[in-house]
Amino acid sequence: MARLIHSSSLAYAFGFLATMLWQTPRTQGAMEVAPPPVIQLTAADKPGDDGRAIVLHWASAEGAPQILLSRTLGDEENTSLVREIRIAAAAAALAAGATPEAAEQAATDAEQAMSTNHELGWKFIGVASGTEGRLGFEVTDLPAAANGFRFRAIASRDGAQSAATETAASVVTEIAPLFASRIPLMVAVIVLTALIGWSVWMACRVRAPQLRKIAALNAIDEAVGRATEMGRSVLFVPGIQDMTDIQTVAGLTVLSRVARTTAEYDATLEVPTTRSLVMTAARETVQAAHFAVHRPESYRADLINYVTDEQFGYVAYVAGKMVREKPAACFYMGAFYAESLLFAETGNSVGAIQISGTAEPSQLPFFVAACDYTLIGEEFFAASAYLSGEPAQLGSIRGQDLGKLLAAACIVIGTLLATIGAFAPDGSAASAASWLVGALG
Amino acid sequence: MSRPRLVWFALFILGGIGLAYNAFVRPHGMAQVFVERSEKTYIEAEIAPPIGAPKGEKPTTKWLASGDPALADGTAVAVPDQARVVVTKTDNVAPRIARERIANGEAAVSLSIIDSIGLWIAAFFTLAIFSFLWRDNPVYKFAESILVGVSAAYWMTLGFWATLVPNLFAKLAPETVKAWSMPSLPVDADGSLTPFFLALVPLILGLMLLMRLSPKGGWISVWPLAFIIGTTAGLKFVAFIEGDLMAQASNTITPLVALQDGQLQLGDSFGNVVLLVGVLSVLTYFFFSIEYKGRLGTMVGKVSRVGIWYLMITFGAAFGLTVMGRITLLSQRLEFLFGDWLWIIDPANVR
Amino acid sequence: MLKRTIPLLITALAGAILIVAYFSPATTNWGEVVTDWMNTLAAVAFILGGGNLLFVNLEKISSRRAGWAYAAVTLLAFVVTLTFGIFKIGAVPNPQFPATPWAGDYESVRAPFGWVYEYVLSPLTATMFAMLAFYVASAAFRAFRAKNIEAILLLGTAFVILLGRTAAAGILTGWIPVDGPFAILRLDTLAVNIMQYVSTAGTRAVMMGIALGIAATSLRLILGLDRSYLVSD
Amino acid sequence: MDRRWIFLAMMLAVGTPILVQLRPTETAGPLSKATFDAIEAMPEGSRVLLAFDYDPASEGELQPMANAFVHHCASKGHRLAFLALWPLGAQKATETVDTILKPFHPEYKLGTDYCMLGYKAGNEGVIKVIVTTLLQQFPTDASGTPLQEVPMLKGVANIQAFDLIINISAGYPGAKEWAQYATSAYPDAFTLLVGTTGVQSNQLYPYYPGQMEGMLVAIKGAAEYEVLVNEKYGKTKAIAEAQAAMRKSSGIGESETQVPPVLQEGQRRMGPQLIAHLLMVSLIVLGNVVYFATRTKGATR
Repeated sequence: MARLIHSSSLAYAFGFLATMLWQTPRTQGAMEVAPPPVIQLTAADKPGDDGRAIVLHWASAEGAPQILLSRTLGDEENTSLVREIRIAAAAAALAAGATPEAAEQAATDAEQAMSTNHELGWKFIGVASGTEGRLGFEVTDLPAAANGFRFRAIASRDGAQSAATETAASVVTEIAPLFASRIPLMVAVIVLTALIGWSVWMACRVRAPQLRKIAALNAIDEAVGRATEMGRSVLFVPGIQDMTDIQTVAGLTVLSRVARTTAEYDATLEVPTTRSLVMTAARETVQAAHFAVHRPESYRADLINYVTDEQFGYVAYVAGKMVREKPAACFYMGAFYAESLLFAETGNSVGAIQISGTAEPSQLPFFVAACDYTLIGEEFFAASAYLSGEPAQLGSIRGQDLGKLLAAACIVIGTLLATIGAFAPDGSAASAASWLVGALG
Repeated sequence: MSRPRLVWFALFILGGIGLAYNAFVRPHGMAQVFVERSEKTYIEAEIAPPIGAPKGEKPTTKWLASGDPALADGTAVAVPDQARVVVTKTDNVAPRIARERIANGEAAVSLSIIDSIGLWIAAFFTLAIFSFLWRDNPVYKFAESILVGVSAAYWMTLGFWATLVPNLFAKLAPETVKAWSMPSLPVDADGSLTPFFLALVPLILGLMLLMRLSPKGGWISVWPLAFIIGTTAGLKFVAFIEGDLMAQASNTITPLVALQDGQLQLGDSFGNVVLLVGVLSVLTYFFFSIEYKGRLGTMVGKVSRVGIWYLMITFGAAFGLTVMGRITLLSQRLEFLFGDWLWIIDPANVR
Repeated sequence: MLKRTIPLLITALAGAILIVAYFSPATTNWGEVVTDWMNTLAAVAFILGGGNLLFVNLEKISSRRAGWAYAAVTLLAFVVTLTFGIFKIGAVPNPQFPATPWAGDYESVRAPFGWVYEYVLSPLTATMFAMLAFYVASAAFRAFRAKNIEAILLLGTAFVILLGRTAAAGILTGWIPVDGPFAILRLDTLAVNIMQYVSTAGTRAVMMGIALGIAATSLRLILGLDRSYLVSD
Repeated sequence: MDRRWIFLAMMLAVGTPILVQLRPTETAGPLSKATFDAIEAMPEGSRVLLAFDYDPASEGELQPMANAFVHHCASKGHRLAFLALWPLGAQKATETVDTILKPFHPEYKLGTDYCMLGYKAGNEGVIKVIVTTLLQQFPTDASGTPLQEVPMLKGVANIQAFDLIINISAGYPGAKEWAQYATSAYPDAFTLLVGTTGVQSNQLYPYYPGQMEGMLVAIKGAAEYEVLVNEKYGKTKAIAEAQAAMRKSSGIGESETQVPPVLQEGQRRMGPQLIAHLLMVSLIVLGNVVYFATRTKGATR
């Protein structure tokens, strides 16, 4: 009949026993003097969170190195405790030779006894130091509890424990309308949006910014032109990620420009894709480009195809295609992983001009080494705006630059403060530096 | 016959002889997979709630192996009129042990023909892909075609069973899906299953997407696409500002002078300066709105040149680190050929 | 209108809502709900992809275009694997629910679908991946030429890392004392220092730039500045 | 020069050491030590979450790490929960349990000492959810048992209840996402250790030691960590018993306890690595010799 007790209830019982042991003041063999109990134990909801944390404060006498903390149970924990206790009581009765009916009664008695037994229904949550009571101890991850939580604290020194102190009233957690911890992020988002928005507005109203040259972009026309002269095709690979990656979207913006040029030159543009959503978007993009240069009739949907979602299946297909069809120009624009070098080296072996762009830092070395031109990281995102030539989009690049300036300023100021703070760890510079570090993340 | 062809022909013949020698003359041969088959009977049983459980708790039914102690002690009672199900379990056995057990007359252990053939197929495809290094050829083209077809089907199957069934169908028609293919689908507290009407949104978007397959209504697939692009933009916008921009700026803030117990740490201090200069100069390289002209522009140009140097060192380091991984992959493939297939090495000491 | 304005509105609305939703406890799970929908859509996209694959290859076969036999091979492989998988042919019964055949494990190597994975798909993709070892070698030979300072830095670092990350480091510079003044010249120490300071600086700045690039691109999409994926009405 | 000569040289550089079973000795670097120490410092019985975010394609680099991580954690008596954000990661987790946990830690019982949460689609979205509620993404474990009935997860509301997260990562989603959405979002709640492929390690350095306490880089990291783990736990009693049982059933083998070959995979793979790296270095040198030789010729002509 021992099997009746679920193994999990055994674990629970052990946990429960441990909690009791932690909490029961030890009187016997008390060679050590028990520390004085914790006083002024207060609990308050943590403001500005999702309603799952409570902050405890307490005062404790000097020399109470450990404070043992417990809380009351949440609703679900309570339900399962009732169940465990009922089953355990019934099992004990059966083991003692009682009839099933008597065992049921024993279970009901045990449940009723629970309400009067104050020691039941506490859950041990952790050990804190005395000083943490002054600073505030955060109890996180609280489960749902309609009636809120009460807390108890016991001071402990060398195994000798004080009497328990309990909070008077239950504290109900509250859900804040805003995350307090995300306010710095919110400020950053607003500032960045404002900077970019302002730059766009300025570019439209006053004057588009002058941008430095990016060699890879100037090479696009050259590459397509060469393909047309040689009578060979142009291959465009929009990365291997889905539309849920901004890089793919940026790659399609570059595709839009490449497609315009190929449409004007009447060159063949092939776009094999590894996601059918990307195929859908690429078809729209290329068709839009053909409309834009008034050559809708030369658009061919069958050159833009889904191959397979499997990374290396796609690579095998594209590499084979390159070797057989020998495109004169290859564009790799999007999110790339291991395949970057397989593409770039194969393209190189067939003598294609290769222009790449990606924001995968791990793949940049391979593109830089093996391609003729590479858009590095942020350049790749800026490229889509560059290529459009629209003042609004160019303005957004200036906004990006202002954002970088701001980030660099934060780093410089923070570093200066931290350096001064290194010599005076308790000074205001040090605390300002650590505030900045905390606010940034 | 031309000379390269002759060379190939000779290579094939030699390879064939080598393989034949390896498979038939060497004591234990090659490319064999051994398995052990065992049968297990399952019985559906009803388990009553334990005595003392809160009122209203319902009994549960569960499939138990026929030897389960719960069936013997009466905790679980076999459901009447329910046929027993016999399941054959197959496990791999290491060749050395398998030979031993077969010699001892254990009928459950045997050579698995289907898996041994599988090893040969795997070896063939491995060599077929490697043949691309020589040049494009029909064998590679065959392997490539198989790879495209199999992998597209593989992902479609996975998408169906791992996402569509539990995330879409199970929410739209839980009772049906529970009975059909997901018996473990969790049940609500009151014992019934309620459809999740919010799941209609992805259903409708999905159907719009599939309109792409029809010749006329393709344009409507732009709507779900716009939804995906919009949500992606929203999610990534915040995530990258928080996770990359702000967090990396925060990580860069360290004192330029490293002190430990009041002692200046020269190496670490120098390192911190190098780090700061690097971050700032590379950021300068990514400044687009200043042309490298005029006084300011020239200065920015010079700083960004330093940034390029940092980038080159970064790329060099990344290249070196990546080479490691790529070589490991190759050695693993060769270990497969030499070990699992040809049986001429045995690092794990199992053959 | 239907082809351009409404999609632009959808993009703007979805993006803006998700940005705002991140800051309130009441709405943080919206991102999760939407991510769930996107996963479902991605699975639907597999069907779209499969449909396209069928269509393209059937067309190739029926028009007897060059290489149509390979298209037939692809098609056959696709149909056979899909049948094994979708219909869970020969799936290994789930021991918890042995009487429900559709709850079986089709990915086990004992089921045909799992067998195809183990002996066809897995070796093919792994070998394709292993090809990189050859390509890094040829790229290193061809591209790492000391043409200018930038190229020297690139190949010099690669050199140090390549040596520093194997036993060669010990053989070449292992005799330099670890705590001596020249410890930095030990290849393994040098490799770690390059990565910890120089390469970290580069990577950090690249990541910050990318973050800004993604933020600006996202904003351009939400504001409707970048609409290259939309055909005009 | 025809690049096929380079290909042939690479094939020989990797193939020959495999055939002659060359194995250089390794000494552990600081990163591998930090990783080892972090696991070592956890008290017995700590809850460890192992995220297997890789697939067979990166198995060569990552499986030795996975084996060593699991053996190390189990030797310390930690309780392990396996999950995967890569579809095939779940399968890798099962294989690791079969090759390491079952033979060398027979006392480990499913449910009480370890549990399999299985694969969940949704990439970083999954991480974002399980940092606050585990049940929403994983109502049941991989075999369909409701999570509340898994003893070692009793009272676990979310992954903040774990003492340690170990992520074995081949790319996206992986180490970067765990650092971004778990440790960056809740800096105090997590200790993250990462085993990673060479290719993405460069990208992960910025997260060390802020968001990750330890990191194993590529096969070299795996080999170093193996050395540390095997020094302490390579010849435990359970391993001796497993080997004795094997000897008994097959009647062959050495009588002394050996470190099992499966725990030395990383060290074994360092042989081809060494020769191939030397080849790479000579190729770079050769490339430059050719370059300067032809350039000087061109100038004089």
